[in-house]
Amino acid sequence: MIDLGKYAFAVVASYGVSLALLGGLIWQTVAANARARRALEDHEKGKKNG
Amino acid sequence: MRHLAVHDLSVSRGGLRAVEGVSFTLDAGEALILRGPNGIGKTTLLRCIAGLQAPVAGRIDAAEDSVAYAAHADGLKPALSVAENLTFWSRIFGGKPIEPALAAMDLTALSDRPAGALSAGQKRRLGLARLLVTGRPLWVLDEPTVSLDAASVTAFGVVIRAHLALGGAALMATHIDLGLSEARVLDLTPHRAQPGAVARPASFNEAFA
Amino acid sequence: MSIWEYANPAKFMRTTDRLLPWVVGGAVLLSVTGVVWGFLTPDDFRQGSTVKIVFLHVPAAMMAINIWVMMLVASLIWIIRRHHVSALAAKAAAPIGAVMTLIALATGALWGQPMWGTWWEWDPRLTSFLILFLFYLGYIALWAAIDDPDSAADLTGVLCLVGSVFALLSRYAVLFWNQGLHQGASLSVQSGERMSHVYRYPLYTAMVGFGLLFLALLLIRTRTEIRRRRLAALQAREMRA
Amino acid sequence: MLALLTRDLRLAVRAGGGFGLGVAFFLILSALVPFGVGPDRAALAPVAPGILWVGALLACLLSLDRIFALDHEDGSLDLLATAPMPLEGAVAVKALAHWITTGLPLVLAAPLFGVLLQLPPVAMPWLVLSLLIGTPALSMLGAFGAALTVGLRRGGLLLSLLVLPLYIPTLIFGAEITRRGAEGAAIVTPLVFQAGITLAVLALIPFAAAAALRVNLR
Repeated sequence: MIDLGKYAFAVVASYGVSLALLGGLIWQTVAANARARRALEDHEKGKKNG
Repeated sequence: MRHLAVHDLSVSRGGLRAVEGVSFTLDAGEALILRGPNGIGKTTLLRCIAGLQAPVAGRIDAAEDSVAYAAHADGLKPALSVAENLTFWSRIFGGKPIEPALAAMDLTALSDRPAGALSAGQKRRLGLARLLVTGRPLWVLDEPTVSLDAASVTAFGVVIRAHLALGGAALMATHIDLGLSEARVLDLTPHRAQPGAVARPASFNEAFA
Repeated sequence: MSIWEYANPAKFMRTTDRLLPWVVGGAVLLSVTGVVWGFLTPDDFRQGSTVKIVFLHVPAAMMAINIWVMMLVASLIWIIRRHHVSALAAKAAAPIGAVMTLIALATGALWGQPMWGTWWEWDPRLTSFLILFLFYLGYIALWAAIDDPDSAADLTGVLCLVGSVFALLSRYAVLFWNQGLHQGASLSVQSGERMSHVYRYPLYTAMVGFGLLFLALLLIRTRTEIRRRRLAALQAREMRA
Repeated sequence: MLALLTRDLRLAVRAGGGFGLGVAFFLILSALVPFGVGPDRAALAPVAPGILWVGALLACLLSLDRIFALDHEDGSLDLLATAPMPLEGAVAVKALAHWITTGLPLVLAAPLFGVLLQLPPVAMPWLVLSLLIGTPALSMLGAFGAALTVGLRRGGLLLSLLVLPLYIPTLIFGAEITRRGAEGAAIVTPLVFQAGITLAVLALIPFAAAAALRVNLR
């Protein structure tokens, strides 16, 4: 483990907050994309059957 | 004199083409009544001709500042009196006197009342009196007779006929017989837009369908 | 064939379908490399280990501004050439830009705590980013508030144009405002010539990585928007029929 | 154009709350700040320029959504758009009416609130001057925000979110003029910037606002 010295909190918190925000954005992007794709596929399938 | 020529007009409502391929002309002294089921796009067509909305395709030929538009909302301020409301629109549109308009719509006795105190029919008559003070030759009317009683409908028919006699023209969407036997009727039902691919999408709903 | 072919939704979907794996791969590779590499750099003799924050702070700040510029360009393309995908791309970019601005602000504040002794300093640069964040919020909120997609695209486009001018204006106003009271910014890290190679290469890697990350997210989000629009368009057509 | 101005002013007088509401809000704010900050002259005087300017901004914000909303509801806006007057002109006139009913009373009443907040007397003329130059820009930018949100049901909150960031440059320079006036420092630079922003806003924003209105009318 690398030694971050007296600024450990600032560095770890920076990386933590940034990665959490980016992770949240990526998760939301992928989830919304999957949802939109599924909704559209369901709609087009439903039209063919009905 | 020709007041309006519409060539192959298509209009869209809610991002979808409503009616397409509409063509007609309107000369001085002529009245045209648009018919068609609810939701076919009569209001949208009239708003296009009034210049409030751009058509999707086709051409509208009308002289600049020749259209007086009247719709469901009358543009009245309840805090102002009848005369003040009318004077305002008269000054905005170029200053024709308001007395003949008040007399024509039988509002002279009410001229000092605040517009907020008028009945629905009286408000409607005031909204139509505004057409007279604009001094514009082409009236574009969207359901002009809503909330008018039979006597007022007749009076309004007389006003329109007088306007036509002076060389004006009127384009109306209405379900009610105004007693204008000379008016032509255009049924929009055959012009209902057919869904299908379009060359230049005019809206999101067309671009992505 | 012109570049505007890509503004056709179907064409856009086909092209990005092929492109996306490469962009995502590059984004993951370079941003992870840059950030990890940055985390492993040795401490700076003056700033100690806080120098590691630079590898998040600077790329995020750079993207925060670039994404707004991209939105401005996309809005102009929509307003002038009426390409629907362009308007949707501007819409898709805004949340990414807002998150980037937030990262720049958060890392700036965390960095400022040990350096300046306070969580928040009304430093001109930090303040400008706060204002930029407000502009992002307004833009996103306006898109969300309007139901009709055509009106929403037009109105947000106008807002983006006016907002760009005022964001720039605010930047200079803030500079004026703060210099009137305090000394200039306490530290500046963007002067690359002062930096040694140890920091420069991981920083460049992280910057390119963040750029690719934005591109990947933008493409995915634009595809999401296109699918949503298509669904709405199909439903609208069925309602009418 | 004059007809539209007199009508809007007359409506503001008759409908009640047009005139004076902003000033009353300003008064309440000026009365509340000492409760928060403390009655000490030494504590109030330094923050007075900022508080007064922020107060003016918020007071102006209160009545923004009325610029177009009522005319949109009753159809007047449709009719104005078909009138011979360009829509840009109508926007400018309506912003002017908003300024006369909200901005001008604030400018005139500002010295009184300056006294309440212990603003040094030497700064009073500068406060009034900065408000006189700055508030027209606030009304015009507000008209732009109102034009963007006119068709929306819950536009009020969104309007604040859109308009307040646009107010930042005007706020900065306006408060700076007053602050420098209180300290007896050189005034010219912020004054020139303030005037420049207002002139640019008055010249260009009507076009953006009219474009937004046209979108909302179709």
